[in-house]
Amino acid sequence: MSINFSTSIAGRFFPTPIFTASGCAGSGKELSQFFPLTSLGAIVTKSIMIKPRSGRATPRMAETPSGMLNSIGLQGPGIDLFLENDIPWLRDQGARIIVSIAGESVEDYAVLARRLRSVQGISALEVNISCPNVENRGQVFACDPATAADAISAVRRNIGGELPIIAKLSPDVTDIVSIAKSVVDAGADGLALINTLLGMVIDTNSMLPKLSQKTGGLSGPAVRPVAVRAIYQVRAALPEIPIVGMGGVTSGRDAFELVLAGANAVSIGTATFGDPLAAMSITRELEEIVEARGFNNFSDAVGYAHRMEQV
Amino acid sequence: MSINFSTSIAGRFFPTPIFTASGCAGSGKELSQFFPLTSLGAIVTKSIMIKPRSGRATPRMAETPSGMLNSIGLQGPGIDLFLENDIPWLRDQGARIIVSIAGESVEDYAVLARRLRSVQGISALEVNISCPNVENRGQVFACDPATAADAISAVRRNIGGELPIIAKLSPDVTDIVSIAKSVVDAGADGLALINTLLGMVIDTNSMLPKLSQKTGGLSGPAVRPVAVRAIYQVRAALPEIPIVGMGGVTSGRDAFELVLAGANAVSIGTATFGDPLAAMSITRELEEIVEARGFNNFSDAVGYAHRMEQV
Amino acid sequence: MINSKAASIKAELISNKKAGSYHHMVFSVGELAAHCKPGNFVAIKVGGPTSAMVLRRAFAIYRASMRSDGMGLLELVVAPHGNGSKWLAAQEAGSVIDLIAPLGTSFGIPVQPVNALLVGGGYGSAPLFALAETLKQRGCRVDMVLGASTAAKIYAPLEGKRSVNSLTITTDDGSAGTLGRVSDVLGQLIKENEIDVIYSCGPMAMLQAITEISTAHDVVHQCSVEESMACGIGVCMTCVLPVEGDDGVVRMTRTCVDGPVMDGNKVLWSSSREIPDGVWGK
Amino acid sequence: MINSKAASIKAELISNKKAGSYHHMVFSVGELAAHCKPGNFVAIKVGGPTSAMVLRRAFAIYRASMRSDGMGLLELVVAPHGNGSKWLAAQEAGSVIDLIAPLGTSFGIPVQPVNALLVGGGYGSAPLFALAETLKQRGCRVDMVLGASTAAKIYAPLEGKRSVNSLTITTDDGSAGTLGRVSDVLGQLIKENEIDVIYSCGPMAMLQAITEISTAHDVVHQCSVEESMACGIGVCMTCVLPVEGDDGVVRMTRTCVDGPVMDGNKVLWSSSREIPDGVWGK
Ligand SMILES: Cc1cc2nc3c(=O)[nH]c(=O)nc-3n(C[C@H](O)[C@H](O)[C@H](O)COP(=O)(O)OP(=O)(O)OC[C@H]3O[C@@H](n4cnc5c(N)ncnc54)[C@H](O)[C@@H]3O)c2cc1C
Ligand SMILES: Cc1cc2nc3c(=O)[nH]c(=O)nc-3n(C[C@H](O)[C@H](O)[C@H](O)COP(=O)(O)OP(=O)(O)OC[C@H]3O[C@@H](n4cnc5c(N)ncnc54)[C@H](O)[C@@H]3O)c2cc1C
Ligand SMILES: Cc1cc2nc3c(=O)[nH]c(=O)nc-3n(C[C@H](O)[C@H](O)[C@H](O)COP(=O)(O)O)c2cc1C
Ligand SMILES: Cc1cc2nc3c(=O)[nH]c(=O)nc-3n(C[C@H](O)[C@H](O)[C@H](O)COP(=O)(O)O)c2cc1C
Ligand code: FES
Ligand code: FES
Repeated sequence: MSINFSTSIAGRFFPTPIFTASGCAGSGKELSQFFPLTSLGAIVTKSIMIKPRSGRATPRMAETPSGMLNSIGLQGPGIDLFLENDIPWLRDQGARIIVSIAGESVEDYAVLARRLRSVQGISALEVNISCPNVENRGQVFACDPATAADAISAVRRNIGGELPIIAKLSPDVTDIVSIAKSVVDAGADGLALINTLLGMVIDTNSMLPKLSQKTGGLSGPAVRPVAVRAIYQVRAALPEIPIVGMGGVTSGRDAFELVLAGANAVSIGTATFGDPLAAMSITRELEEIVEARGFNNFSDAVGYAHRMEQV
Repeated sequence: MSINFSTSIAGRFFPTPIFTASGCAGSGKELSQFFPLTSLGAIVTKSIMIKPRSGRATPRMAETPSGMLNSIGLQGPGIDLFLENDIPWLRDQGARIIVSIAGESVEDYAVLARRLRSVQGISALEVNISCPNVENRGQVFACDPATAADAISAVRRNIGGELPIIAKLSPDVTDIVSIAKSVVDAGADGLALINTLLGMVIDTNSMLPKLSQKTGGLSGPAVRPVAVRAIYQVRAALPEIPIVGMGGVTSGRDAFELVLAGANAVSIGTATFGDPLAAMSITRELEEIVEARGFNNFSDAVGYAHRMEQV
Repeated sequence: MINSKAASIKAELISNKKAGSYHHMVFSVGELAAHCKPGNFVAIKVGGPTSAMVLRRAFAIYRASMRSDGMGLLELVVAPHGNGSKWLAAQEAGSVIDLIAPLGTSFGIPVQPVNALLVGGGYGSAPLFALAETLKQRGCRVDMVLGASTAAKIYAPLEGKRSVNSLTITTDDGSAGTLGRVSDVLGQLIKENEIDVIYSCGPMAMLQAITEISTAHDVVHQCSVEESMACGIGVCMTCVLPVEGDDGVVRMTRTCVDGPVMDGNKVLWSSSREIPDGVWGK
Repeated sequence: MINSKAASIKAELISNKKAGSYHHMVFSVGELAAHCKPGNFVAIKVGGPTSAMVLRRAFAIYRASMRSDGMGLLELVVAPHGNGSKWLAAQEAGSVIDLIAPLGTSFGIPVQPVNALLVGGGYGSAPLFALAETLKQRGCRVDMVLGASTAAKIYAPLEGKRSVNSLTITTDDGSAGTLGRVSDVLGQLIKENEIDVIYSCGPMAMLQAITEISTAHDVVHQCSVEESMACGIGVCMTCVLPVEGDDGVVRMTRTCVDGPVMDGNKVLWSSSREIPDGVWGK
């Protein structure tokens, strides 16, 4: 007999807890050549902004020990073309869709929420607040409890009652728990942890930063211990909030580690670059491990590493 | 003809820019079996506290992808035995000594500074402020500009005019530049960047955190991009301050990367665990690279990756 | 869109031989070989199971063929450069390698016979020999120019040389052929041989230089570009170049799915580290 | 202090043979072999040059010998467990391995002949055979108990068995010897053979159980402990156990330099994840 491997995030049902991570699966078209998108818990689309965006100049990436830096700069077609092309295609595939949005001002987030509130076939909104706020000296929204809450409230006020909001947090903060509490108070129904860490690589031949924009986001197995710590801390502080965990997951074992720390679902990012089928093998391995450890329901394993503290 | 490979930190001279990292070389005795300590630029001793300290329970470490977690908990003999045993021994070896100190209160730092101010044969004091402040709900000194400055001022007021103070900062902050400025204003003569990142590993067999105290400090090549970024940012903001860089250096190439970012000297931590002779091979390789890139003086390479911005 | 034939397989390494500065490596890939066209590339997992390298490496397909016994062969020319390529070049026959192929676009083959000039820099000559054969079969005249820093970095196997009408070699140090760069000899070759189309593969600076010449002489220029790629399958957006589309709009375009073979005259070459003005979404 | 003979060398792997669940591996280490004593361990770099594994792995020395032709051999018994040991066990003869040896303390050898009981769990039997030979040469009576979860995890080579007066085997599943744990049979063996000293090596829970029995029977107990080690040379402080010193003070003591062989009766065994009360500096 097989286990109940489904999960739910803010009342939405997903048949498996393995998602793609925003920016690491495009809008699903390319991956659909390797597996049917319906076998994912959900596809989280690349963060979309209001207008088309060229992103940053190349080089946009550098490999690092057990990880990589990227500085894509949110290249994308803008919300209009996205809604015209990507969403209908994904709906046709029967995929469960989580749309990630990003803005440069509080108003941007409000506008995006209004554009998305009545779109059919979306399971949730992931709000990427690791973006520079042009109205506040380019300071990243996710780096301050107040500006993070401003972005989330703007979405909350404009989204209507239907669509759950998942706030995606940055680990580059002194106290991630205070940011988590702040966005939950502002109306987030769930949290996504973690976005990339700010890093830099210098090319020792040219003796200049390798990325055109100097800094980039660090992802991959290298950051997994930071992700596990962030998820564990936030789960301990907010026992009831749904968490989508991510950061360096490449195997079922890794996904299970994030689940034990408190993740209700796990997104796969960088691992897909090493193996287009990563999400599928991770799904299979995770189900095996959860069952082998004696759980009948996936959800019983969520946060299980906290059990000693609950006594 | 060979290059001038020496460096200076706050007026102190070091024949080579490769140091050991605090906590990764003990007090030098064990490494001296593998090479003479005089071939190091300096040995930075394990952070010492006022009293003897047992540290944390085991397990105290977990390997992670391209890195490791540790939670030693500052085990050590206390300042009295340290001054009685370790310093005289190191002096006898002819080693250049940087003493790292750690405290749980501002007063602790003051006391340690007074104990060290008239000790002969020390080149500098490294002040580890990544310690929980018992007087402030256990918040880590290095996580707040004000408390970080409090610890450094306490040392400044008590150290006298002789010994340079190097403040060691934590990368686990929203804005490392503001902390750097704050401790420099408080009297730090130099900065050490970076201490470990807070991380966690969960044992997927026991389904509990692997370390007895749950979280630990992440070090090793995995964190190098974070170290390079932190050093680059601080060097850009404070062009004149001496920086001792560290974080994931395992080769001359890696050390050179930190130097280009702005480090005047580079400390070797985790790499020593993989290879007791790491500091020696890194010294050799770094000298070769600096020379191959056409520098006559090591110090000309410091911060060279910033040259485009200086135009 | 991603190459519709792309598949992820474990392929046995059949042979690995040193050739000058390079390694000529042959893999058994079964039916996949039938789908590989000149210009396509493969993405290879490097470093083994506990490697610190998380990304695949891209390699142009040197040759792909179905043997009469049904075995499909895929051949690469690998330059041991950094950690990933050194690892690959050190693998021994019998090793099983994780690869995705075929990826990306291929060189467009003219329907009518034309005069083609093939230009390769370093290991960039790899995809040109299979292309030369195809062009020859279509009745084209094929001239070739290969350049490199030094003689050992010219990859030009004997059987490859046979399939071209002329082969010109340039080296930066003059250790083989003409002293200089490929761009130094192009103008004359274009005129002498009445070239209709240039096919090129090599470092980006070389492709840019060729584009200037091809524009000046008003010849078609298909080039295989090489941007750093994290995924190779179109999902990460790291590998982009500003390229003018059919609608006249310049977009940051993925070279792994809309390349590596692109119309050189449509690429906005730039050595600055900034997005050129006029690019969509700047 | 660190073993004064410790040196870092590149050693050729001479042979690697499967033995039950384990791999018996032989390295050529030159003169170093002469300095290795029963109980010492080696620290091995795993995973190759681009590995994500940054720490060495510790292995007890199974046997070390100088051959008459001057070749020094070092033998290990490796259990393929996680990534590091699996990598090591997969290395083939001819590979060159980076190792540091000898490290740590060794078993104390009595000056007078005594009755010794050697107790090993799993691969913990590895260092006991060389010890048995040494004790025999000193005229001791040597009895041995080996325990494991199942028969394949008992490591007891034929030549090893010859050097003991009696060998008792226990397995958790009863697939070999007595069903049960080594601690179940110890009391009787101590009495029957009038044991003076117990030498043990194996999982920490086993060592704790043996300590309880050795204390009850008032026999000396030298055990080789196994704590997670990051450096193996005394600089990191990860490998500590609370151990009572000669001055009666219990300190968190490094098992890589003041161990792995320790006086079991002086270790404050504890299964809790807290520093026991009374430890210096708590
Ligand atoms: C479409 C395409 C075709 C290629 N064809 C060949 C070929 O036929 N033969 C061959 O030897 N190499 C080829 N390369 C280059 C190859 O993919 C590797 O980048 C190169 O071998 C260096 O990788 P490394 O692991 O040795 O170096 P590392 O320095 O370890 O590489 C680190 C990262 O930087 C990237 N990188 C480094 N150099 C380059 C480069 N010149 N171009 C793009 N990315 C780079 C790597 O892919 C890797 O992600 C091709 C690249 C592309 C994009
Ligand atoms: C003094 C000493 C002697 C040893 N002798 C032997 C021997 O003779 N034969 C043998 O097969 N193994 C021996 N071990 C265990 C060996 O060092 C490795 O820990 C074990 O092989 C697992 O490593 P891994 O890389 O396969 O597992 P991983 O899970 O990849 O290891 C990850 C990390 O955890 C540590 N770790 C994991 N399991 C253990 C363990 N049981 N004890 C201590 N650290 C652990 C590893 O050293 C490594 O740092 C000994 C350990 C010590 C400390
Ligand atoms: C190339 C790349 C692009 C990314 N783009 C986005 C993005 O658009 N929006 C977002 O919220 N996160 C983005 N991320 C972050 C990932 O979604 C994820 O949070 C992070 O990479 C950690 O997970 P991983 O280690 O599994 O990759 C991106 C990551 C990478 C590597
Ligand atoms: C086992 C261990 C113990 C450490 N102890 C200390 C310490 O006592 N004081 C301190 O300032 N830093 C300590 N550190 C941090 C290192 O000095 C260094 O800042 C960090 O490990 C990053 O460098 P690395 O990647 O080269 O190890 C310790 C690190 C490790 C791995
Ligand atoms: S390499 Fe990922 S999109 Fe091209
Ligand atoms: S393993 Fe580092 S001190 Fe023992």
